[in-house]
Amino acid sequence: MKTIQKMIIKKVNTIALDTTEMVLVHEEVARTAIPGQFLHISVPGHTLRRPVSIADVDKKEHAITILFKQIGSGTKALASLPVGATLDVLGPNGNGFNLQEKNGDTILLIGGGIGVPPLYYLGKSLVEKGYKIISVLGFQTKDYVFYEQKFSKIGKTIIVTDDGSYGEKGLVTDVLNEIEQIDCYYSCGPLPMLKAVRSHLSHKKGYLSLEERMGCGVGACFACVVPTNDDSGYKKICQDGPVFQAEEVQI
Amino acid sequence: MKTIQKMIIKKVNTIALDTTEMVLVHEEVARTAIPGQFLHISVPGHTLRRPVSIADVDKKEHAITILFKQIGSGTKALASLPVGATLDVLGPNGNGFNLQEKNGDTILLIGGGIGVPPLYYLGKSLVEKGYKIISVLGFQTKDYVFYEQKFSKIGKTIIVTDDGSYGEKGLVTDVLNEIEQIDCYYSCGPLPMLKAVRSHLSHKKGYLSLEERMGCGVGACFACVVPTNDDSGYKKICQDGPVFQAEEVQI
Amino acid sequence: MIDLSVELPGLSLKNPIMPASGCFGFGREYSEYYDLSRLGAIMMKAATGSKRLGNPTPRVAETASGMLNAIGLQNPGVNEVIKNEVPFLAQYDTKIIANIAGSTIEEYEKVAKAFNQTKDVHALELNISCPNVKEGGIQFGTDTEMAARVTEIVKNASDKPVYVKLSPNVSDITAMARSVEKAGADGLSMINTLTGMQIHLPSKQPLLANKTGGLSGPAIKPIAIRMIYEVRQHVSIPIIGMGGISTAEDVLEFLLAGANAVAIGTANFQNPFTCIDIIEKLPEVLKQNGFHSVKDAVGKGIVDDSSNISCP
Amino acid sequence: MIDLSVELPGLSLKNPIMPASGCFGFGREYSEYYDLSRLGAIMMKAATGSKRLGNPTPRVAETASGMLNAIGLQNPGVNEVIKNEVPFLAQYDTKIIANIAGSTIEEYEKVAKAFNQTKDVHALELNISCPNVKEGGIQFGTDTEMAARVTEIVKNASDKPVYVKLSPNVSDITAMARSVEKAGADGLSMINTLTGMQIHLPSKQPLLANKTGGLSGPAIKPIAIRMIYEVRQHVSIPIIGMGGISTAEDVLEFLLAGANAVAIGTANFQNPFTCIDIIEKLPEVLKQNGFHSVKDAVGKGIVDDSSNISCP
Ligand SMILES: Cc1cc2nc3c(=O)[nH]c(=O)nc-3n(C[C@H](O)[C@H](O)[C@H](O)COP(=O)(O)OP(=O)(O)OC[C@H]3O[C@@H](n4cnc5c(N)ncnc54)[C@H](O)[C@@H]3O)c2cc1C
Ligand SMILES: Cc1cc2nc3c(=O)[nH]c(=O)nc-3n(C[C@H](O)[C@H](O)[C@H](O)COP(=O)(O)OP(=O)(O)OC[C@H]3O[C@@H](n4cnc5c(N)ncnc54)[C@H](O)[C@@H]3O)c2cc1C
Ligand SMILES: Cc1cc2nc3c(=O)[nH]c(=O)nc-3n(C[C@H](O)[C@H](O)[C@H](O)COP(=O)(O)O)c2cc1C
Ligand SMILES: Cc1cc2nc3c(=O)[nH]c(=O)nc-3n(C[C@H](O)[C@H](O)[C@H](O)COP(=O)(O)O)c2cc1C
Ligand code: FES
Ligand code: FES
Repeated sequence: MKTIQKMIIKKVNTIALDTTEMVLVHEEVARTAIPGQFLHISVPGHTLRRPVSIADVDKKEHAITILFKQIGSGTKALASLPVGATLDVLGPNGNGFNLQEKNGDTILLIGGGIGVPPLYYLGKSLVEKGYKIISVLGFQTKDYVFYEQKFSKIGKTIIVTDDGSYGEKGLVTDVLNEIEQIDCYYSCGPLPMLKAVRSHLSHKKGYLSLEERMGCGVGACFACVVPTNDDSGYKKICQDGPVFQAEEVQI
Repeated sequence: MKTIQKMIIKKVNTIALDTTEMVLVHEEVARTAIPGQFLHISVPGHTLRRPVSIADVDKKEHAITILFKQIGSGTKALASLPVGATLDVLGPNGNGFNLQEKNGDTILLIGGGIGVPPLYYLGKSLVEKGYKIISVLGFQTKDYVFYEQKFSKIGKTIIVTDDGSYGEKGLVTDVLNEIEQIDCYYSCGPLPMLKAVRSHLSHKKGYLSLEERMGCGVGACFACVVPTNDDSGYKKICQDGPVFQAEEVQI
Repeated sequence: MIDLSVELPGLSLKNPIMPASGCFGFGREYSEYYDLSRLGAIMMKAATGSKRLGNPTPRVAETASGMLNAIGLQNPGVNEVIKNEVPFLAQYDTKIIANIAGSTIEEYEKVAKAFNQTKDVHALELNISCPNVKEGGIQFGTDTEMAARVTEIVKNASDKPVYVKLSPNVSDITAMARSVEKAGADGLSMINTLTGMQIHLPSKQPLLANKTGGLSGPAIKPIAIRMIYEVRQHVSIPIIGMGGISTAEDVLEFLLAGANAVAIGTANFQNPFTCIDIIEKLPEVLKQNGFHSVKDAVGKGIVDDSSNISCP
Repeated sequence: MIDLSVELPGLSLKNPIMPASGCFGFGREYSEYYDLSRLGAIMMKAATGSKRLGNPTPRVAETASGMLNAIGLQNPGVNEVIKNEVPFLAQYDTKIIANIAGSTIEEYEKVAKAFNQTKDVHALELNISCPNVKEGGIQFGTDTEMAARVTEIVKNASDKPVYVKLSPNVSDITAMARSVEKAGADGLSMINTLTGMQIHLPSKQPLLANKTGGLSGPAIKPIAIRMIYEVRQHVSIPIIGMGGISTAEDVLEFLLAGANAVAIGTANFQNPFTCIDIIEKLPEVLKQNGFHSVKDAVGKGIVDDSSNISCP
């Protein structure tokens, strides 16, 4: 049976403008989490839990890293919790990236802003499986850039910023042409970016990780749906996703 | 102009069952507070502030002591705040006990449960003014008794408990006959006790400190009224009280 | 021993706690958290005549001590619900209440008839907080006559006890309650959500794609308590109370106001074990307050005197 | 420079922020916290024909993100208010809005006439959330005809602009708004409190002596926003919005939904400086969201398309 996970905050760091890196400790979550899954986190004083992706896992230390941007009252409250506090968490939730399927040799990760975190744990896991990784990470400005070095360690990494204040100037899709042959892509970021990425790479197999406002976070309330391209109507992001095959969903 | 007081928590102790003693530091409040006044304290996550009496003041240390019973979610949350945290407080509010008027030599303090705290600061102040103090303090059971020693230092002190588990058994009114000649009494506690005290001591001058559920705590909302015995209708406990002459109010 | 059992028309409940419709899907997800047999009953998500996709997203928004939802009745249609969902729930030793919805009287009738074919459904909950498309979109639940009509039709279409779920968005909740009682309702279920809206500052538009949504959660509890308290004094059929419950103390408050059993919605999202936690704590809370059974407490908060008329 | 000024009938406001009626007394207490001249206007506590003592205590209860109140119109009567309270407020450079209440049409008329004698009151706010004792205690504010009638009478009794304060406890808020607009209202003020109740477990009775009370505070904000959004599309008179406002962002949400100015009630109790804090922060919030003035933002959140009809 599933249960509520009590995860202890081990570290809280500000790693970029408005961006918090938090390390949580929990044996079972660390053991079972798959890249692409998320934690559904209770934040004191808030009715609804906050979904946040798993950005990294250290199975030995039972440590789970999450990265989140402080955009509203929930993420601000979360960022202000002290080391040692206990988080009340559902998860790991969602399907995660499919790592079983064989998808060629070279994989492109395309992340935008706070969509970058889940790609890190994914990239690390893919490298372990022998894939070659190329990463394209887009941020608004220099101040928002994070994890460049970490991604560089797992493969070639291109940073783009909207205003050119760091890396190349423009959108992630502006640099996709520079990328050598890839077999498959994984992408997470704002919806307009995902749309642009999918149409740019329409000839490639790809996976998208989606976001939507959630109620239950477990599949019971039908809040977080995305229309599908087949007859099934809607899929639930919290349960059937958040990762979907690029052509499966209408975005 | 009045303002919101930011008071720093210096100490938090459990001094009896469900009863918290908290010491707050604030220069201005310590300098101006009169016995019988209260602090209107904002508690995180609660719409309304909580009124709590001032139980003691150390003017040199700028320290204000409050004592409160954990009866609901507000007082529980308050009791769980850590030393060093800042409380958001309105006050000192209310009229306080009139210390100017001359009321003979011997004064009787009659406190019930969590009505005891304001009487301590009052008693100390009266002793400084040269009065002789006798205190009768009632509690439910032994576990709830507090401040016996402190009261003993300022005068003869009789403790009664409902079940006789400490001191004398019974109600505060049961021991009033044992008390030698007094000139005036001050009482604070549950309404039935105040009624009984008033009728017992109807021949004496007396003051009662009343409680009522409050909205604003400053006199603007008309929530905390008590009917008066003259034609004026209602008085506001937060502004005209909490201390009233015994015969002034209908209880 | 504190007796938690409750006898309602068609529903012999081991305890008065059930998840509210729409907040528990068809039970599959929460069955991974605990054994559904522990629940008094389960209120299934609304079923309509045929499959509905529901509203575009965003479908939910957070508010102070509450949330807004505008799911829009997404469901696979009554026949699929009977085929694929009811059998799953029927494995459990609990009662199944089917929530039925529609845009026309005929649709309600169709859904009620369909559920009448399955013995695994123990009662119907008639969701009348829906607009009647044939009558200019006025909600069935805000018009005493339309509410009575749909109640009658559903009663005629089905042998199952019918609990009419009242909308709180009305001037006179007791008039609605009396009207559906007269029309044959076996019980009431109240309250559904209050219509609300949130405007999203970054986009300067209503946050929900549907613009308005239903407000639920602790924020609405005082309104639910007031309405149940009022209705209890004007009807004699049982009431399943809901609206902002998250603790066993809340449950007792609903019982005292006149509810015979209660449902829990939004609180499941914060804590999937809410129903179970409440079932575990309720005996102690009843006992502390001097009750030996759930039945003992029902309506005991009602002060019998002339109805108050005052301006707040 | 962000322009906070607002022009409403009879009310030329330096900013759109005013304390709501009943939450600010007659201004004396909060005048000890700040200079009342900084406020756009002040809505006085309700005045009735003669002195009222109000309800017994307890008169307030705390709820999740809100509170209930049942003060019961305690006030010294309109003549005392004019004699003792209006002159105090008239010292300040702000507008005075007199909230008027009554149990009969005649009482409203009397109060309106009395206030008409003082030039220091700039507008009337007509509180129709009161029971009409001559008509079986039905609230004026839940019946379109009674609301129209009292509006007309008050309009005839006074030269001052009349803002009718709508009760949210109705099935159709737009019908109420249209009805009082037609009857001559110069503006609307909305929303008043939602009727609620809390049951006190230790006593097993309604906590408020009056049993029911009015729910206010952040809990009701989504309902206020929805009602203003709906009404804005059906009337052309200005709206003073209220219900759960505690921040400058909340104010912008109300403006976008269609309010022309706003009032702040419950939030004053938590923070006596709420109105001032909002006045200070509003320019920045407007600017961040691309507006140069309060007027710019009014109604900008309204999405112009067919009204939605869906079941949540
Ligand atoms: C599967 C998934 C994974 C996510 N992973 C991350 C991550 O790794 N790092 C990160 O910074 N953010 C992530 N997000 C987005 C994150 O959930 C929101 O930024 C966060 O909920 C905002 O909460 P708030 O209280 O600060 O904002 P507010 O705007 O005050 O929140 C109000 C409500 O809207 C919801 N909400 C607001 N924005 C979003 C959003 N983009 N997606 C879903 N719900 C939203 C909140 O959960 C809350 O219910 C993820 C979202 C999803 C669905
Ligand atoms: C002038 C004054 C002085 C007080 N001094 C003290 C003191 O020194 N020590 C102490 O322990 N208590 C004191 N009280 C009582 C104290 O305010 C309440 O115990 C406290 O507000 C309960 O809050 P809660 O959230 O724990 O309880 P809950 O019952 O959860 O509170 C719910 C609401 O009811 C109000 N409330 C509940 N009980 C009371 C009460 N007895 N009086 C007023 N409001 C109440 C709360 O403030 C809150 O708004 C005083 C009350 C007043 C009016
Ligand atoms: C996400 C969500 C979906 C809902 N769907 C339905 C529904 O399909 N049918 C129905 O009658 N009520 C529905 N409701 C209303 C609940 O059953 C319940 O009446 C309401 O939420 C009040 O209870 P609560 O405050 O405990 O959530 C829904 C509520 C929520 C929050
Ligand atoms: C304690 C209290 C007293 C009130 N008294 C009045 C009143 O006398 N007349 C009136 O029209 N509204 C009265 N109201 C309603 C408020 O003016 C306001 O409409 C309502 O509280 C919603 O705003 P809020 O959520 O900001 O408090 C009162 C509200 C409270 C909380
Ligand atoms: S959030 Fe409830 S189904 Fe996804
Ligand atoms: S609490 Fe508002 S007048 Fe006393």
